[in-house]
Amino acid sequence: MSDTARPTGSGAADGEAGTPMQRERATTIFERSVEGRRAAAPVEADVPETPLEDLIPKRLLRDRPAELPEISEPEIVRHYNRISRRNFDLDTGFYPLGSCTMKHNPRLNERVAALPGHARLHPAQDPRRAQGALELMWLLQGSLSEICGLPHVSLQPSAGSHGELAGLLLTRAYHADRGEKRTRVLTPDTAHGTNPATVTMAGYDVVKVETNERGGVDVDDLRAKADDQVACLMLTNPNTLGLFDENIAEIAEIVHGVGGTLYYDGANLNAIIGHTRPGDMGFDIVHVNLHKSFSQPHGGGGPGAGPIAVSDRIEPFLPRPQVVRREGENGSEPRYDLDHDRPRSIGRLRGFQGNFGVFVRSYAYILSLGGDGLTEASETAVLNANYLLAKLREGRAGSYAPVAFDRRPMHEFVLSGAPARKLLGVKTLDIAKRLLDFGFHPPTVYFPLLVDEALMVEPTETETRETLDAFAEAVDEILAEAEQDPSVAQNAPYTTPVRRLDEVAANRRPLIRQPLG
Amino acid sequence: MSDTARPTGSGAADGEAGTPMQRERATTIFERSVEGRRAAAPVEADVPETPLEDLIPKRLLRDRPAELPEISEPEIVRHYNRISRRNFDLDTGFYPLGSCTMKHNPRLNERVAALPGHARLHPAQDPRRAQGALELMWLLQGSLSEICGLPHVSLQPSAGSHGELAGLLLTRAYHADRGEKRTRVLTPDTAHGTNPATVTMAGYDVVKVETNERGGVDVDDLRAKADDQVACLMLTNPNTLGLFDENIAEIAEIVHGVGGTLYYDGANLNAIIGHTRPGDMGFDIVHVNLHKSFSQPHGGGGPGAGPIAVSDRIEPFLPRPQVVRREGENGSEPRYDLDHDRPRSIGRLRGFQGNFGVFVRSYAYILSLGGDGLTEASETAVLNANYLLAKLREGRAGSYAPVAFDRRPMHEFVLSGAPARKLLGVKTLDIAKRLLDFGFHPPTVYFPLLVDEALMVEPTETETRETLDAFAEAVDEILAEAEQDPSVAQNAPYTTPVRRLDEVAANRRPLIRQPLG
Amino acid sequence: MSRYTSATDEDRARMLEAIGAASVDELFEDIPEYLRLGRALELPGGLSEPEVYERLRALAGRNTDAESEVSFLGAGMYDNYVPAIVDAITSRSEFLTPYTPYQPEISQGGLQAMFEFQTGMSELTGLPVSNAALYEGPSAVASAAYLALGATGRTKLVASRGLHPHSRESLVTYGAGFGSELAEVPLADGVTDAAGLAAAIDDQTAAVFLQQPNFLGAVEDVEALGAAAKENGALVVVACDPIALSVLKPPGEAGADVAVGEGQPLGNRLDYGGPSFGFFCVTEEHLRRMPGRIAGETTDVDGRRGFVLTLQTREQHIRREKATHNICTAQALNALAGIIHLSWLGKRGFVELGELLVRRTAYARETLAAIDGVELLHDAPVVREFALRLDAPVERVLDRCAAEGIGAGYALGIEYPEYEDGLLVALSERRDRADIDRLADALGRAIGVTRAAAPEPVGADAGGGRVHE
Amino acid sequence: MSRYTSATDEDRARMLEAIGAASVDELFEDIPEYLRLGRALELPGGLSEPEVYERLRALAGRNTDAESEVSFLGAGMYDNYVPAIVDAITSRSEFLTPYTPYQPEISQGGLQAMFEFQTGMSELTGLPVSNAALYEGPSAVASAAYLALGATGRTKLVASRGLHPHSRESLVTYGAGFGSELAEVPLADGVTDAAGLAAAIDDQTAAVFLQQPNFLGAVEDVEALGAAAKENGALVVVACDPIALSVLKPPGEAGADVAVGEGQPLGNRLDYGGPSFGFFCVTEEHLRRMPGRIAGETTDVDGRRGFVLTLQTREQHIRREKATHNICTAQALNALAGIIHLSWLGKRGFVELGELLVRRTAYARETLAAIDGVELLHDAPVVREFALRLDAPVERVLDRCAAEGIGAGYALGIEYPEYEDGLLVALSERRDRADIDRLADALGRAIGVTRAAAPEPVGADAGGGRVHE
Ligand SMILES: Cc1ncc(COP(=O)(O)O)c(C=O)c1O
Ligand SMILES: Cc1ncc(COP(=O)(O)O)c(C=O)c1O
Repeated sequence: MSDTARPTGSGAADGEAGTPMQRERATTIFERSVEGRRAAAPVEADVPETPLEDLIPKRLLRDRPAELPEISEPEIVRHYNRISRRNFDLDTGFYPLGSCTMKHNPRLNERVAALPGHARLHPAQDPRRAQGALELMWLLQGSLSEICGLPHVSLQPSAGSHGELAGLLLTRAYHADRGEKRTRVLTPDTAHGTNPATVTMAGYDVVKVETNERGGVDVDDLRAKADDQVACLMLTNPNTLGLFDENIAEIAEIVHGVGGTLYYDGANLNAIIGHTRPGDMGFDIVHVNLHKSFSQPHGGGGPGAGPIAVSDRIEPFLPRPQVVRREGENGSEPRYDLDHDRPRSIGRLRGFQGNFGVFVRSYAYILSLGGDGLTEASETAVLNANYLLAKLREGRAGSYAPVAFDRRPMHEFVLSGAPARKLLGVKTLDIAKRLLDFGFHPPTVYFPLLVDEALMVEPTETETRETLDAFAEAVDEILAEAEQDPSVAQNAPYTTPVRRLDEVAANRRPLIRQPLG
Repeated sequence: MSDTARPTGSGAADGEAGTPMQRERATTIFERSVEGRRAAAPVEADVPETPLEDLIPKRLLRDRPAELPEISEPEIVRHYNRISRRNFDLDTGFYPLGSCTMKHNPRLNERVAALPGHARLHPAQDPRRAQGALELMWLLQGSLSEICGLPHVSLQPSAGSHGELAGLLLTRAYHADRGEKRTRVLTPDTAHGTNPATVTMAGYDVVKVETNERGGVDVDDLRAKADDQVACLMLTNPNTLGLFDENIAEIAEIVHGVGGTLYYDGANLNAIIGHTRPGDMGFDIVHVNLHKSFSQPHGGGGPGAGPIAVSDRIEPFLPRPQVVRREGENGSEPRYDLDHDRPRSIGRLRGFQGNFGVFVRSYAYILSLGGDGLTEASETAVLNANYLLAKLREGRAGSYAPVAFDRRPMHEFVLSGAPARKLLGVKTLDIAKRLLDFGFHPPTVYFPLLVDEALMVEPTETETRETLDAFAEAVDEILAEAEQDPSVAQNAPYTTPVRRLDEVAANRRPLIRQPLG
Repeated sequence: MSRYTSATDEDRARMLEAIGAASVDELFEDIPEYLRLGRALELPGGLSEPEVYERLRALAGRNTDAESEVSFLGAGMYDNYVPAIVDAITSRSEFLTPYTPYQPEISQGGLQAMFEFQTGMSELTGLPVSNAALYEGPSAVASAAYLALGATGRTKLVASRGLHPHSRESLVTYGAGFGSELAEVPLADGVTDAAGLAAAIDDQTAAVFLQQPNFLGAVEDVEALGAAAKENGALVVVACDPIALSVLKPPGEAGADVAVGEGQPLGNRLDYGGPSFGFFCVTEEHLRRMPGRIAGETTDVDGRRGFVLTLQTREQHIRREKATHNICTAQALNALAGIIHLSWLGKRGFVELGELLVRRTAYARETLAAIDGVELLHDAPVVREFALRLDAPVERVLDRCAAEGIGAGYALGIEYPEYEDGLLVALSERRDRADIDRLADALGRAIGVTRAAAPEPVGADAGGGRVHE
Repeated sequence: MSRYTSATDEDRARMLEAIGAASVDELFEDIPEYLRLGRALELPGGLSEPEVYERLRALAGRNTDAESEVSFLGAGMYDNYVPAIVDAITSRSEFLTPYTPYQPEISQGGLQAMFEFQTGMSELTGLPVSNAALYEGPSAVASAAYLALGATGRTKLVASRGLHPHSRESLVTYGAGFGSELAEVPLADGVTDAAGLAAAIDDQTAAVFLQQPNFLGAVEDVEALGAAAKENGALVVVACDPIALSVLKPPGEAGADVAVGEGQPLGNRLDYGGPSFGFFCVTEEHLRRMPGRIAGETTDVDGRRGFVLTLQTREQHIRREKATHNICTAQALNALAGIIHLSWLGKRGFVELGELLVRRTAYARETLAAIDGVELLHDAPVVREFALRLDAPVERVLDRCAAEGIGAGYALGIEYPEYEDGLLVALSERRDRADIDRLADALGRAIGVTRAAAPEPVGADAGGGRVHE
């Protein structure tokens, strides 16, 4: 119900736009509030209605209620239904957001996570009455251990960056235990932003390692920077360029040689499952993003989970509590428990047992695929990426947005839009925005930083060949359009709920909550 | 991913359209099939893989598999997700479809219906192991009995029309039991199409009764047609004009006077709950559309349920089985059972116990509102209808689409677009189609038949005043537009997934399944 | 303010003012005073959401469902696995909340789904014409009778005793209105007695009703049985388990004029019997006599492909007393679940499912028949259900099994006095070999104990079974 | 073909051809041979959907959850009722499946929801600045420490012993990285010892951590306790139960600089501890030190209102080692659930909920304290949770109650050796008076029996409790 005139000619609303989304003027739920309306009915008062001030001193009570919306249930449903259509989502179209592994989210996982035995299990339930949950965690730990090639797993971290922090705190504890205090952590310049941010939070200084001409770690530079102040090297392999670092064994040797730990950022694990394992490469600590490789839905920015797998020498320091299995005596069933008695542990990173609901989904995913299925999924992810790259190369992207490092990628690849900017005046951002009009989510842009005008493409294994073809065609069409008239891309998108937004203004005068009353 | 050019100017896809729906060219799931693809993984074979021909003679087996789609799970999800956005729905906007009572569908009801104790209960379970289900049915029967003012209820019929059929078969059985055989059933000319269709299916002849100048039954005409061949009068009250027939007591007397039964089509029950009851008006048999007054979602055309409530004299003939409650002996709990031993019953109308899942939802709805809540809901439904009529009258609808019978309506009202057609050249259909561009579902059109260019509007109680205002404004705007240029409405809609469809061609050469292989 | 409404006191006042009424009561003044209820409705409720949830949960907890016992119940509805995507898709408000698609421009999703559903059912049955679903199985059987009576102008119906008892009873119930008579043909060795059937048919027979597989689980030779009907100009109507059509010859290829059935096993949960859907397929010849909605493909004014409800002149809202059926609200959402399930199984998966069921059923039949006190009721070929005879009181045996958490099957004696000792055992893909072995154990034990024990009265609360709370 | 993929053999062949590779294996050739796994992964699975469901259902059935017992467990997470519309909305793929909204033009739904969430949390806490949520409660507390350390340039942290043990432990764990030290202030009569707190603070104190209500359920006088911190230039951080903020003075009005907390009670199920969300609100002053995503309002090139992720220069993906925090993936969906729940409760309903809890808790406290062998651990005012002392071994008592289907509460001795005899009892609106009375009965009985019995060893499988299968 808008305030402007409606289109009246069929041309006026050409229906073939890719993103048929809700385009009303945004109205917040607070703006829909009308005094006196309500959704929830109060629960019946079955105890004496003592005045509150008789139970809690008045000065500790609120003077006025929080200004929450006053709105009926049907209107809440409509509100969120309508704004939901202002989101692009994975179940509607291709989402090749590099580094994010936007694979299919099986609804089976949602179903099993919602079983009351999982969903309504209180985290402080006596372990003897939560045997199923503990066994599930134990089984997931075992699966991740096998996949990572490292013997011990803690499920506690809530996401990748939380796992990274755990990793550096473990490293600190490990060194402290040996009477060492180290100050620096190495990260390659292709590293994801969470890596250096974590280093700082963990109280270390970041030292950047250069990238060589094959897109891998510059081993000489590494060797030069690796000294006894280096606590750890954080690495992604395949790295954020989608390239596998063949020198990993040598790299591990160098880092271990100076007494540092080797941390594996598992964001790209989806490339290698069943083919090679971080533990076998020499990594001491690995985090796994269950919301990437293991199909937990992203939820528009979480929840996820970032379990870590570690080697024997790191194990004593793992977060508390750990799920343990105690074999049954005389043939009785094994019992599962939470072990708090871990004197060298770094302690807790959060409350309770971690994002258990995510564990259920990921374990269901592992059970669904099995070892062979996971291995094949990685193969298909790599096949899809290579195919998409080949297809893009056949078209105009070959010249305007060539691949940054001319090697066979693994599950993702990074193009450089520098020629497009130079020759057509069209930036990577413009290409990304124009893709929105074609009904595609754009790739990750401007990351990794070392690639000029980077476009980072990760198709994942769950996409069809036809979808990859269509995406390659769209990119080609956009570049063809730009050859004719770069302003088309420069001003895109056109069909989305809103067009380019003024982020500068948003930063300058932040309006970050609804002004009320 | 379309095959035509995308809009490039912001005007080209003016975003303020009311129905931001998916506008791709339609592709069926069969057309998305690619040989060799699949979604479901086979269940593990844990028994000998005997050739099928050894178990079932080859001549009784299929020669070739059914040509079902070959498609992966992510693609199925995307397919249905995308086509879902080609539907307008109640959770997105106003749906004043007269006679259909498009009220809010509480998600609580879906939640309780999905509890395994309901959803996975086998209908042939021993009643001793289905006590909760039987009690729920018994409780719902009791509630409907109280609401209808009739002592006995059968939940078996699957929808309103099924209830109607039950009603006439009961009437037939009742008369047969008295040694009578009657041939005719009276229906007013305002009756819904299911009424006369049911009459024919039940083996009776339809006799139409005229409508008087107040929109009610023409009592004189009724008297003239009521004779000893009349088995039943089927009535809706308030009727499909939304008008309450004040002569109902007299009408009942006439029909009962000639030995006929009085059947209440409960489609409009939402107008009167808690204010008056069909049983008190003299009706013998009532059907209740649980998918109208009792919030079962319509599902795009079902499921629903059409329980019937009847008087004592009809009770012996009720469908089999009936849910009964047997009081416990010596203070023990009462037991519920299915009573098949009903010798005079008309028998079964369908398998098992009826649409139980619908019963759960409707009982949850009744428990949520309670008697007072239901009564208030009816009041608000009537208030909303009267308010919307007042608002429409204030605008151009007052002259171009006046109310058909100038009386205060109950929960719905019927406008006649005859002046609009005559003065503006715009038909009711055109107004309806143009409303689509404003983001509203149109009212019911061309029903009831006796109103020229009928527009039947039922807002229901769950809509806000602001929504009603916006709808009235939209109608006014459409008529204003038509004053300027009737072709705008005549060619509407413009913004919908498809525009006006060629129904004539569809009828002439029916293409009703996908041609395959 | 009532639940789910928005009208505040201020809204009410402003709305009444616009209406020109002094009170809401005034709006009800057409209802004569003496018809006013004049008191509050005596109903439970007015409860908050958590309270309603709790009440319903408590009721649900008093049922023994297929999640809380290992169930071998069938007899027309089956515990097939409903894939999670079915729930995910059918719970989208875009499918859950619209009405019947009367405005095709904004109902393309639902209409296309109907078209796809029709295609799927047509493939399963081997008949070219499908509607978009009726209520459920037995009433669809009765609707087939209505079509046959109209098509032939005759009045007699003949049904095999292998037709589901609910379907046979529905034929009688509806028949009172249709003015039809029903003759029943007995079973011999588990299948319809061919000679008896031929003898029952004459030139006044409008239709013959078979079930595939029949109520005892036996696969019928539809083609052979239908011959007599064909000769006499009667229609052959076959009620089928759609899952069995994954492997069995489609009725359309076996000479059926009409194939109908209970759609529940396709994507619909048990729900204590409903809602599900009834499918209804016919030959070209009967297209314009079809009951119910049919979606058809067409184009819009711009040439875009689209779908509409078609052949509406068959329907009540257009044709009124001349309609081919009175159905209006049907079971669209359940049919959508059906086509999603079929797409998910896919061409190969559907066959694999059928084959798995046939093989596990063969294993189960053999395993159970080997138990002391158990023998086969018939040895006709079966797909997913079969009948046994027990040398012990069936209800008592079932109670004992229930106490061990096993729903051992359906007591045939409930509907077939001639099989007082009969037990009907059904499988779905959710019952694996281990479950079958568990059933065999429990059944053997139950029969042993029951035979040994002196006849004990079965009290009203010998409910047994695990019930979750 | 693996699960959920589409590449058929033909697809593979065509794709490899386009790539110019002979085999898929060739695509992996950058992995040195000696690093190849060279064997199949040893994992369970490759199961069909019904089989996976069955396995997970069986595991779930071995837990005693709040659906299968009457639970009075709290201690940081609560069995509040999650309204059905929360599930309906958050399960829409449009909210469930997108990534963090990096492309605002097609992420307005998620961004607007964040903006609404921020508004709601700001209202609850009485602080003007909220982010779009962190992981959960205790890590949000640690994140507050990081902010305080940066804001003050100091290194000492002081925490009340009433702060959740998990929060205190997280402060220590993170503190190893932050280089901070933690001092703990004891409780006196159930609340933070004001004198002890004042004594623990000095001019090197970066922040003081309180919890509202504290771990023992007691309402703290934040304003009074915070005074000493203010004087010394330390920040006051308050971890709160958001439901309690319906009735309690908002921390922002009681002088808090930072309010954080576990968001689970707002619209999120228990899920054995997660996922939920952590909220994080501050005064204007600390806006640019905030961790996590923040949505802000702006306009597009056509002047349309829109939302973006704002102040991103705080974040890791822009600022890298200079970021205010390392968080990336957070808990957006859980925060959405939170704002839906708050909107559903609404302005009045939220207060009513708080009042109901306070009153029922008062009733429960009184009722339980009247039991022989039970006394109050403290008599400070409480909202929805309170602590008792039992004159019987707590674990033994809990086991007995569990056997009667009652989760009587949390044994305080697990985290507080000084309260070895302590029991923490929590309420949600799902526990009514009848449940409280049942608890009282069971508790009384359990204490009686346990006191009478000779000390019995508690075996490893004294699990008790009803478990659904
Ligand atoms: C390479 C890489 N490392 C680390 C992360 C951080 O993971 P999370 O978002 O789970 O904290 C990401 C996520 O985007 C990533 O892509
Ligand atoms: C007045 C009236 N009567 C009967 C019916 C038929 O009800 P159902 O669709 O439930 O069969 C309807 C439904 O549209 C109706 O509006």
